[in-house]
Amino acid sequence: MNEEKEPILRAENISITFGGLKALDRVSLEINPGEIMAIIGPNGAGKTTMLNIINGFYKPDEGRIIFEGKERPKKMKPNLIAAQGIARTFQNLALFTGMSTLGNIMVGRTMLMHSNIFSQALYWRFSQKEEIEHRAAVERIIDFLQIENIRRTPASMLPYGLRKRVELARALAAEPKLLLLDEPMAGMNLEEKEDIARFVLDANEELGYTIALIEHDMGVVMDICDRIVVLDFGEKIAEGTPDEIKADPKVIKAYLGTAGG
Amino acid sequence: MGRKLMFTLFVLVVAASFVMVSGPAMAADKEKKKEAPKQYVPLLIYRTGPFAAGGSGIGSGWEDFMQLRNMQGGVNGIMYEWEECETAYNVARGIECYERVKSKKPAYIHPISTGITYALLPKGTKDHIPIVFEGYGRADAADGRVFKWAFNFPTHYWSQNTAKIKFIAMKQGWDGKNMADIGKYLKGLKIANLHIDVPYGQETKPILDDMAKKYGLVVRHFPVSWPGIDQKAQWMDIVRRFKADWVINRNWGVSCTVPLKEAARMGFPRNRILGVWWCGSEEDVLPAGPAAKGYYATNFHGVGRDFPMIKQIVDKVYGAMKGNISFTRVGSVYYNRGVITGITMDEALRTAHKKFGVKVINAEEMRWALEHMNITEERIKEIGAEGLMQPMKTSCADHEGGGLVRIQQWDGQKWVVASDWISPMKDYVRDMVEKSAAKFAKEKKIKLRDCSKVD
Amino acid sequence: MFYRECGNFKDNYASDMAIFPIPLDRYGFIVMLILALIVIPLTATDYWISSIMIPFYCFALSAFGLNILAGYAGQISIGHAAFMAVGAYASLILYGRYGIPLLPSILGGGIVSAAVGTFFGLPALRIKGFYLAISTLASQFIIQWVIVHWRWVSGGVFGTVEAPDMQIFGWALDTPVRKYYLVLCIMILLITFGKNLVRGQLGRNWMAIRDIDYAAEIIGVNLYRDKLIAFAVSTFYAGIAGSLITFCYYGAANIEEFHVMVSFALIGMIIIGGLGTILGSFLGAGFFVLLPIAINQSLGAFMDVVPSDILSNIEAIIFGGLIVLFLIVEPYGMARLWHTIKDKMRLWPFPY
Amino acid sequence: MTFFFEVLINGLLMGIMYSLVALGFALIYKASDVFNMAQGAMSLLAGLALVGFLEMSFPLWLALLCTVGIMIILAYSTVFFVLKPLVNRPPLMLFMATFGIMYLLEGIGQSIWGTDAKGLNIGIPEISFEIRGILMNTFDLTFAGVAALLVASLVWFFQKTRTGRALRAVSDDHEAALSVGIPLLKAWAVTWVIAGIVATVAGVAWGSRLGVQFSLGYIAFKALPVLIIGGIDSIPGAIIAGLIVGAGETLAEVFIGPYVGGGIQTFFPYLIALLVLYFKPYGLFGKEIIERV
Repeated sequence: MNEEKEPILRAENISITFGGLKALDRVSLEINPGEIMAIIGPNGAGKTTMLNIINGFYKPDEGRIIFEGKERPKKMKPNLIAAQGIARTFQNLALFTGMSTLGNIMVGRTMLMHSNIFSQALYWRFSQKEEIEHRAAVERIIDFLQIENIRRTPASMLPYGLRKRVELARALAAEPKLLLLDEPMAGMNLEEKEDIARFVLDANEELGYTIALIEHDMGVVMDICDRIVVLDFGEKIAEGTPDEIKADPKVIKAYLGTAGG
Repeated sequence: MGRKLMFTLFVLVVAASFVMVSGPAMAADKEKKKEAPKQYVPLLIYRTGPFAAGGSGIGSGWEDFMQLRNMQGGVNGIMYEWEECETAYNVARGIECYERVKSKKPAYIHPISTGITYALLPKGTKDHIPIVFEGYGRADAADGRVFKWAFNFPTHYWSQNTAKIKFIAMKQGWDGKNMADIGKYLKGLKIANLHIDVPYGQETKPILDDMAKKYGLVVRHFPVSWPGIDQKAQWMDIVRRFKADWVINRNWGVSCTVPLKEAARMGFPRNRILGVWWCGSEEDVLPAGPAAKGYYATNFHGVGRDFPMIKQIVDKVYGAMKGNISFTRVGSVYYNRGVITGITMDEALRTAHKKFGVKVINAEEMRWALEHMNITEERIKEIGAEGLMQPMKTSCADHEGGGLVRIQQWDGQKWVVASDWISPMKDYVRDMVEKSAAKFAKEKKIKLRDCSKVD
Repeated sequence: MFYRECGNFKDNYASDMAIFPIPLDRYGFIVMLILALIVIPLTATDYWISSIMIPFYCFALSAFGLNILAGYAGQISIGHAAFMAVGAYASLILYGRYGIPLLPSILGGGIVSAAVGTFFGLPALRIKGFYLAISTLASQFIIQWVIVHWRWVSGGVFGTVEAPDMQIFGWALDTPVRKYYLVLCIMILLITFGKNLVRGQLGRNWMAIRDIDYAAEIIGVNLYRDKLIAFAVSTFYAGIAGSLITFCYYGAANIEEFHVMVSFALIGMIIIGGLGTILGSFLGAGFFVLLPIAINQSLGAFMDVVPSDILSNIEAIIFGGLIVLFLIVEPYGMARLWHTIKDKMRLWPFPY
Repeated sequence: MTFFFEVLINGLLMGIMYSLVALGFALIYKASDVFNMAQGAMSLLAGLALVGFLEMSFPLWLALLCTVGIMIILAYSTVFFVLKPLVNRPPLMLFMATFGIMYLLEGIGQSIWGTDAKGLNIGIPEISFEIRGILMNTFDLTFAGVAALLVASLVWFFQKTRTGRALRAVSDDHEAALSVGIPLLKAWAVTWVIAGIVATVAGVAWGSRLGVQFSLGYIAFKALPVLIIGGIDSIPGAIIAGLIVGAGETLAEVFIGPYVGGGIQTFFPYLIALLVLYFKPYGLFGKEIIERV
């Protein structure tokens, strides 16, 4: 689609080792602005590790990350990376269970809010105005994801499918330049999957988000993604459009063959 | 969900029972008050917590004494009425107790804790209630010109420490009379001041330092951190490096016992350890077992049951099964301390009766009486407390009154008297007290009372 | 009058984000306020005002401070009594020795305490959970030691700094009722500020850190900054509470008033009362401040029947037993119990 | 220099006494994730009971047996009346519950056996002797031996016996243990019994040093820094950290104390702990909690 443009994020020769085990071995990938990219691969291929490196939770042993044309310093803290405009959801749900849905989504906007502690304590003028503005923005996301009725429900009481959706909302609330989704549809039934797929597409097309996702359901991946990167045992074995991937013999051997899907 | 409801019910029942229990009790209180007026005595004691031995001993001795007086028909016919308030030796609870009993117009309050004393001193001054601390609390309160509402008879820590130094000199061969050559015996003597590291423990540091300069002593302070259950480091230092000649054991509760054990282990002679009077009770030495044998401790009253007063209590109070503590502890150090507290306050009450007439004495009148007490040898004999307590005479300027200190020694079974009454270095202590009190007065902008004008 | 959410339509976000969105809660709060501001000072005895209500408010304030740290930000501190001591000594020195006016002195006590607290919060950047909790005991012991040993602070060997008479603009705060108002006003002000903080962005960040710290960081919460702010705010509250309780109740700062067991009691207050709730701080403070007094007073009725030695121990048994019982019945604290009852009311009479 | 080693060795021997207390904490935390604040009170109760039985002129072995019996009753009632209703609650709540148990035990123990300080002498000799100028004491050495024996038997119990292996399985993974049919509560109860026995040993050791009195409960404070240095759930950690703390604080008090006014013993172990935790946030041997994203 936008091949001629500079990629929003480029990872070059990323390697990381856990306890002697090479989780990623010189993997390079690019994410282009405006696209939906998928990272697929069998279990233990290093997909989540790749996301963790992209958003700075892990520091790679080797390799570099270039975000929006600037190389990322080696020891940048995750919250600063988030502030650059990378948001994500988690494979094992990481909702703040002590808060309501609304609270969770509001946390997502933390980087966009700037009133200081004294102003917040007084809850006066600037702070109040800011709070109301952001509340309105959050309400738009709530509308978008159709979770109006669980606004005040504690996150701990939400069913699994809705939790995933709230996580998505929280990530969207940050208005990121790059959105990372770690298995947004895992463990869902068909109907729920379709809902999420539609939200992902809408977020991409209507709101213009660049999205990178990990997903096991090949059907969905092939349907919604512009480009796919395939990892296997920490190495990149293929990259291309859905049709190219479907035809790639290496992928079929490593992944589709064994996973039977 | 039913469980929650049950619980709410339970809470309600508990609350209701509180009301039901305390309601009649309060009503009963009121009825009692209609009978005859009684002298109300609050007891801020501690029967629980780490220092329960002290609080329960003193409290019970005092209560037993008042019980005895009541059985004899009261003080000039006025009965005692007392109330316990458990402080657990906790300063915050002590203050709560003070506020609680304050509304019942006590004539005086004994905090029975140095920490609580520090907290109550300003309150008593403000509320005009005499705060009496027998053998604890701050020493400079002996200057009645500054501390109008505070009394620390019969003696206080600073007197005690000069007496200790005198006793040490005597053990070094001094005759105990000629102050001029006491320095000869003390020169170069190494004294370790082993103290618990709270304000109470620190209180005697200045006077010991001062005496060290004066007499050429070598004094080093060894703080023991609260609660003082482990003093190995201090004792290694005292015995193996500092090589102390004498150790002053200025601790409280369990930290009094540990030094005896440690000393025994280090091979330090126990008869070179001299305890503060709060480290000189049976409860302090018994847990140390044979390790305590030979240990000296200071005291300001007699120990044992061998006094007519204690015998009376045994006969009448315990004979009638009205005692407040297990019978075995009657006659113990803390118990007797409670009894002499009772006797002293009894005498003060009588003094007040003489001046203001026989009635329930209030705080103002009590303060006057506390300042004009004169308990002579004859009077002590009359009460039946000969040897149990020392004579004392308080005045406007002198709120200490007595000052005598006696040394006792643990023979493995009981405390035996190891010295006569030792009088402290009176002028020297008084000088220190006045200096310290003057400093305090300056800080607080208190005007000294002119004692020549007070009747 | 019904306790309902339905039927109360809000037409803007501001009213939806009010502290009490449900009218009945608002009325309840106003009733409590009237009770605290007018009824209690008019009716209660001096004893009740000075030694029950004032310490109750002060401990509630301190517990609320700890609740910010432990209940909202998820960092346990077992040294909070020491920070109360810092606040107490600092404000007494400022007011008594340097003659700075009363309110700035109290504020100063809070600020000094916050500075010290932030310093002792530094380990939280690396240590978590019980490891952190126990390391914070270091602050308790170090502060205690410094106060006892630093003569300039403790004012000589007696280790006690007396509270001078209080004046605001020449107006003497000498009666219990006046002191009560001082404590109450400062408390209400600070609790309001605190409520604003915990319902604002900072509060949400804290809760995020408490629930899943790494996720919070990935989302963009500045973990280090917000943890340290939590320590600072929390110890600020402790410092103010310490200085208030010393000025208005204890009358003198004495290190033994801020013993390690007080720190444990503060932890107990917020757990029994309810972590992460403001109501819980009050209920918990009530439990730990009022209950022992209540037990002690009502046991007094048994003085003649049960030997007093045992009676005092029964107090401990009842207190310990109630802690265990409360936790078994409602592990999330008394505030949750209250909410359960409210939830029932909200749906009554149709509980489905 | 001799003095330095003398302080060091005596500090180490002191440290073993701390280890004894910390061991009980570690056992319970390992098995049931409960941070047991009542450990000190358990030692106090054991000490009080032992003295009580001895005063009733029971022979020592019978008194010890009866004390252990009381600890077993205590363990079972704690597990079934307090922990059972609180299974799966946040650790902080369980911590608070043990805080309540602490008050309960102190109250009950002192109501039954009184608040007086009592001596406890079970006939351990206290003879001092010098080896190459270093002063030592048979009492300390005896308890070092007892601690070693205790640890050895704990290791044997956990490695060799069936119950022990089952307990280890429970501490590693509650759910997995349940799935292979190890009843959780029973496993906890057994752990609490063992912790009770350890508390009894600690109670006897410290009781013979201090006398049996309320302050015996304070030994818990001494064990806390030991715990976090060694790792809350580590038995070898408790022993080694105990030695570190014992030696460290004694050396600090003797050699640093005089220059700063002394009394630094209370917080020095915490400084060591902070230093250790800076490099190893879960203590020397504690199980690290690995976060999975």
